[in-house]
Amino acid sequence: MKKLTLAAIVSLGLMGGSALAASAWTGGDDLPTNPLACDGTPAAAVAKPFDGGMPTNPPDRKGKKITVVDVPKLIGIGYFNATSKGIAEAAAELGNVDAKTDGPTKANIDEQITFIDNYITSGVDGILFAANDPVAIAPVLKKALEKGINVVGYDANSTPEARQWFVNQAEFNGIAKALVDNMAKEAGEDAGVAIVTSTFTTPNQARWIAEMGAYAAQCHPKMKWLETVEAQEDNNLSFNQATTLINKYGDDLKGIFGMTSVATPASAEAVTQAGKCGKIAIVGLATPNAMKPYVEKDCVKSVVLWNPVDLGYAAMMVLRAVADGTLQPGATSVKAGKLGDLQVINGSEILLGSPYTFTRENIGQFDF
Amino acid sequence: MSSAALSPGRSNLRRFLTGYGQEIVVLLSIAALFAVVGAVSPRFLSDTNINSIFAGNAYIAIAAIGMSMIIMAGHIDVSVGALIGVIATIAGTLAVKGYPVWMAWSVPILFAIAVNAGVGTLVAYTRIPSIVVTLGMLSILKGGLISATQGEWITNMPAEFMIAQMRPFGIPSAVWFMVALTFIAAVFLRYTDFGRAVYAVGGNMEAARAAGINPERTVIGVFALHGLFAGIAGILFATQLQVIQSTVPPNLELTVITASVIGGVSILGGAGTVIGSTLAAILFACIGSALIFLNVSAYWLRAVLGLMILATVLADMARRRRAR
Amino acid sequence: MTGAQPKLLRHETVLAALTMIAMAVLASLSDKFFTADNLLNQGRLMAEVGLISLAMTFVIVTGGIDLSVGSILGLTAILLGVFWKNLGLPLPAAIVLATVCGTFAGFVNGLIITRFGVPPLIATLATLALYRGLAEGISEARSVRGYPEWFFFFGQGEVLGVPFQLWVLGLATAAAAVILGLTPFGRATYAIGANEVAARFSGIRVNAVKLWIYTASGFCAALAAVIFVSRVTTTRSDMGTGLELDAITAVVLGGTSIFGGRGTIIGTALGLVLIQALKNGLALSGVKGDGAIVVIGLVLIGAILVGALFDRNRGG
Amino acid sequence: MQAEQMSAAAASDVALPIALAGISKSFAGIRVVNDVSFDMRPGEVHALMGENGAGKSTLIKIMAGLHQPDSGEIMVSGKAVRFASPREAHAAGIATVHQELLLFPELTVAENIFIGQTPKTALGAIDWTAMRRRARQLLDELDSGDLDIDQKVIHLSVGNRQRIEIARALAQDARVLIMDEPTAALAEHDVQRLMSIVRSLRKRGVAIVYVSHRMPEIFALADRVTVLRDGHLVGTRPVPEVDEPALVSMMVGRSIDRLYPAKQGKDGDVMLELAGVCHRGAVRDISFQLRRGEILGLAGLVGSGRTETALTIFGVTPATAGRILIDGKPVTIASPGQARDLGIAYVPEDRAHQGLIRPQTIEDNIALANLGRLTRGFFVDAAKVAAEARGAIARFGIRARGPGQPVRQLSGGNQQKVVLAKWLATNPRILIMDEPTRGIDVGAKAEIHQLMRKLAGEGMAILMISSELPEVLGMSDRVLVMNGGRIAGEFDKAHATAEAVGTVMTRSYARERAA
Repeated sequence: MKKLTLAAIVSLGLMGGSALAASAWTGGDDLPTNPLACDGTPAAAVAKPFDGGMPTNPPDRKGKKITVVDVPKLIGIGYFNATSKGIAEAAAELGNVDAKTDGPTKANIDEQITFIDNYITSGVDGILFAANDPVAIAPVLKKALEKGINVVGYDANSTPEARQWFVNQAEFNGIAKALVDNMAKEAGEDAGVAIVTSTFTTPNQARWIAEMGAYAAQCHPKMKWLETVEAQEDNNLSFNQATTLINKYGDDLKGIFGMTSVATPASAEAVTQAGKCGKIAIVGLATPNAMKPYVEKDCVKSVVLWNPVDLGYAAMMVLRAVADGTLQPGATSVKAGKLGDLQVINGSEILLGSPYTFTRENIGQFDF
Repeated sequence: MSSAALSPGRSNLRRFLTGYGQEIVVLLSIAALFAVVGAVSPRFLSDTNINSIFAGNAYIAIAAIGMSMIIMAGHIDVSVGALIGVIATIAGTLAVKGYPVWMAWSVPILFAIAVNAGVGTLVAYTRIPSIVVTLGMLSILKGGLISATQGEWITNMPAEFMIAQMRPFGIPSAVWFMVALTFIAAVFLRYTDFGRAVYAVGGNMEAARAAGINPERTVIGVFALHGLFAGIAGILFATQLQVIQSTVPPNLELTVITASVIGGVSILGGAGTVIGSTLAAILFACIGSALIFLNVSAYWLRAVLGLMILATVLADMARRRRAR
Repeated sequence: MTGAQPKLLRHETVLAALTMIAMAVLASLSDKFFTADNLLNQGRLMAEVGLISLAMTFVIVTGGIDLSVGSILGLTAILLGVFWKNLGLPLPAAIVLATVCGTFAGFVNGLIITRFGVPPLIATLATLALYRGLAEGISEARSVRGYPEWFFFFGQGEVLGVPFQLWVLGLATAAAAVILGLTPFGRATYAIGANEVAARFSGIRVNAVKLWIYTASGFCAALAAVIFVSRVTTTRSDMGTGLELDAITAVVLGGTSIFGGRGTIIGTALGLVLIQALKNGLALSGVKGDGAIVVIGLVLIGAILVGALFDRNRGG
Repeated sequence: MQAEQMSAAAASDVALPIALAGISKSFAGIRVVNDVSFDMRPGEVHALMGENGAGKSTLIKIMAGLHQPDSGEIMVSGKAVRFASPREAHAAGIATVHQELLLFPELTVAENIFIGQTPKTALGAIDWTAMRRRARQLLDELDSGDLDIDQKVIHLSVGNRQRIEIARALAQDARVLIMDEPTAALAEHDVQRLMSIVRSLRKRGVAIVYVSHRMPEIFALADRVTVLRDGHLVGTRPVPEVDEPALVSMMVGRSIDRLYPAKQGKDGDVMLELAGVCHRGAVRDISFQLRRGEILGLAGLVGSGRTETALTIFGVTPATAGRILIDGKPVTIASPGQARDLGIAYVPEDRAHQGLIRPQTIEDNIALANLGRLTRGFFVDAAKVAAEARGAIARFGIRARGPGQPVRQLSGGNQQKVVLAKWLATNPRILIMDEPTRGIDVGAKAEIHQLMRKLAGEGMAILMISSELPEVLGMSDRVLVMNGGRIAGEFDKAHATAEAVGTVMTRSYARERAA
């Protein structure tokens, strides 16, 4: 038993040690942040020259039927089902596009690269992607460009020169502002808040968390950041993590941010099952279908998200425009079917619009 | 062979300690964890937190019961995570499509039993190692699930379907299931011929055959039983939340296997108890929760968990060496 | 070995035939499949799993298993980045030092297994969590990017028109085949897997051999990490997740007995090629990723089943 | 040839617990048992003899229900039966004590006795209380009251395990008990104990099929003896009517005159010397000298420290104190590899587990201890390996298809020769042989004895450990007796009698058991 006791002491000591080393604020990346002004005045747009890449000797695809493959971060989650739906919708509307979605079953950079590589070989005309890692995906995308394939990103960007255009659902600082403002409104200016995210390595989430911290420091300085926990893209883990946070902080916890479309409904479920509806605010990114029960029960007041169906739709429209040659470097806007004209920002990005806030009143109108 | 082990007059306590060594180690670890974390953060000991630790991880403990039997019988199943994902999806789909709730519960369980009985048949009669068959099964179930659902989430399940959220006598039903199934499995393994045959086949297959046990049928039976437990785990998993993801829960099989092994089931077969595996599953759940309570930096969480597993394993090894 | 060889190679023959048939079918399904370009490119993609599978073959032949290789890959990748960027070491030094650390991680596995007598499955299950945890903790989830251009040669460069890592994999395969098949060390590896006690009683330094093998497993994972980082130009702590199962699948498909004592590098190489060909060929023929996973599962069970039936028909 | 036997059997058919008539069985086209008839009378000990491969094992497996005969008839109490499984044989009252002791190491003594036929409560659950009580009772009847019924079998000695198997047979109310080489792995004391158990079983009317190679036991115990050779029945005789040479010639088809060859030449210089060598509690303060050309016998009970001493010399469990000298020079031996390089070879007691890699071929096994020598550059020289194996097959008369045959397909004697060949190929100067002829038939046994004598004559120093007292006395030039981890006595050839050696071996038995 002596060794056992020793082992127990060592492990507990280690836990204690790490506890001391813990910092309250985790989860963000270390890139520079660019928080928006508190009152929402848009920052002066800095005109930037086109910094995307160009395919080498693409064949003339104008008006011709093209094959397009969509490789999202992973398949089998509600969010990318919705983007895939939008892509299919746009393809059907255009009539001259043959589009399909295929990708890894877990958000794994290596597998995603392999998928894209295979589709390059099979000879598609266009690739749509949502990158698991902006840098890791770059070489294979550059290879696609070299083979004359049109490459357009959405949702999660790569380095600019590795793709032609990127459809940006909403700027990081915009999302951050919407989330933090909603939280301050629902939970109070001095609320203690925690974050449930996927993993610390997921670029978009890490970026949002960094921007949220920066924005809150500037505009809601009294907000207390309690903790960030990882929960993969796993429903049950997210639920368990959120529950533990609720149990740990008790009444000190006034709000939970859900950073993924998995974490937000699971956190809402945790609050519901803990009987804390109305005492703990849930603000986060999520798809409306998963959130309807909680919004209708008034447990969740607002869900922030762009419309992912629109995002997929826009990405497909942009790709068609690029293939047809109607979208050229230097353009300031692009026509995107039913979405109308979309604005070009940051040189080679196309902005979908501001993030949308679903509430009890409007959530019934959406089905994705 | 220690002298005490041979003397017929040794005390019952000592026999108990040597017989259930690993279970006691795990139990003590849980107690130590509660004492230390409770001292640092009293909220850890609140009944709501303890309830959620148990309820949120009961399905892992239940799956580990079946896995323990498989390992005791000298086999292994690396596809159990995928199977649970498939069961959850079938159950959710049936419930949403309006089938009666008893069907939504029982059909997926029967499916799990059938699938695993098939795996068991293959393992028993072709002598292909179970790790190979279940590695293949893992691929088939995982790929098949995604092909069939395309990852469409299942929502809007009827309230009466959500068995895991019911709270008879104020305690979550998942906890009732965990306790009851562990008890039933323990009694079953101890007091039935089939239960003893599991140990016999895992300990010495040829001896089992000579003792009049049919090893093939036992292996198939164990796999089918494992299917039953995985099925129940899958139903609890499906009904815990309002959303079923329709995918394979990541790394679930590793968690389940680790729980069985840390709970004292010998990876070589023939020894172990389901009480140990349930305790180990609870220990993991407690560690997961305790690390958050202790403010262990989330970055280092997994490293600490790995270190603790390693410490448990080494302590067990030291204990066994002394017992020898 | 002469006497046993035909028997040992029987599974490999079945597998080779299967691979050939699969190649032919896939080539007929898609004209893009059987092109030099595609095949070379597939070689590039399978280099990391391939390197790990080679060492895994040794590990499994001794009757062990190493589940921590994916985590060692992740840890090595992170250390490479941290040594270079955060500690400011020159990149070549960082590469060497990170590789040494990865190798050391394998050595630690070996120590836990040989010194403390922990079953390999359990030991590496623990270090699977530990090494990945260290990678996450050390990196604090930050990626390291911006490596100099010359570094990308390992993962993206070509020598004589063939991807650099394919040369590495080819050389490593040849070396592994020679070591396992023709040297005293290889004999010792088989002997340990078939009967560890008898091997020890025959004067084989069992613990030393095992320690070498687990260390080599760490080294291969570290090497794969360098190639991986060079190929994807960034380091992340989640690199290599799940790689262990891919490697084990290839080795087992290659006919290595999970109980130890039997298996060849040729078999592993064939297993690797078959899996990669299926993944790639099916994708090119328009089968989606999830369909390919199902096919690989069926092929794994089927190939082992056929091999087992062959064995049964031969032996009484 | 056994006409009268057959008619006698037919006459009292009804009373016979089991009778086999004209049994044949083939495996993969090879006829292993050919038209064999065999019967048992209640309360008799019937010895079944024959060289390895004679068909004894197959015959008893047929009786035990593990194999089904291709032709022939099995009668139990006068009724023709066909056992589809061991369970049916059990039900018919036929139980087996297997040579390899088919027990479950992780289960308790009580459960091992009753597995497959556990007592049940009214509810159909296993009645552990009744089971433990009856286990206690059975073991007491077997004069084994010292066994703890709650002990896991993994902690028990071979002799104790065997008693559990016998208890298991009794628990089945067996009327026929088949004992397959029950004394092969037993030390002298346990053999005596077993024989008294067999006698008491006979008194209770149990018919015992007793398979053994050991002549003294046959003559001490058996009422009748049946001899098989190459799958055929050679004959069944009442024991008082036969003598040892007659049985041997029935078994091997020729007569073997000298079982223990005489010493050739003289002892040389001291080659191996141990001075105060210890290993934990198992080996205590061992000192002795071993000379060139000498066969030194190491006698003692199982657990007396004989094998442990050998393992210490061979570096498996390195010495914790004391000195080992070779040619007068002190050496450190920390691993079997080092021992081998110092010219020590060890033929271990457990052939299947420690001696051979059974799935591998003869040449692989022989090469394993000689890898350093059989290489060219970095590589194993396949030609040299094969040549080495062919040489060994010829030199030791190993009956095999060729160097590429897996050793698990060989008979026990031939397997032992492969182990010997492996170690002699290392050119040892000191050869330690632990139970060199355990489980080996008479013919092969004599060959191995001849070989040992020849090697000693060539100047090799041999340390022989054996549980068979006749072997120790017959082969050794000098006998050391171990007891409780120490050397308890030393006898030269002239003074080494069974009584003297036996007394020292068992002298402080009670104390050792308490330890």
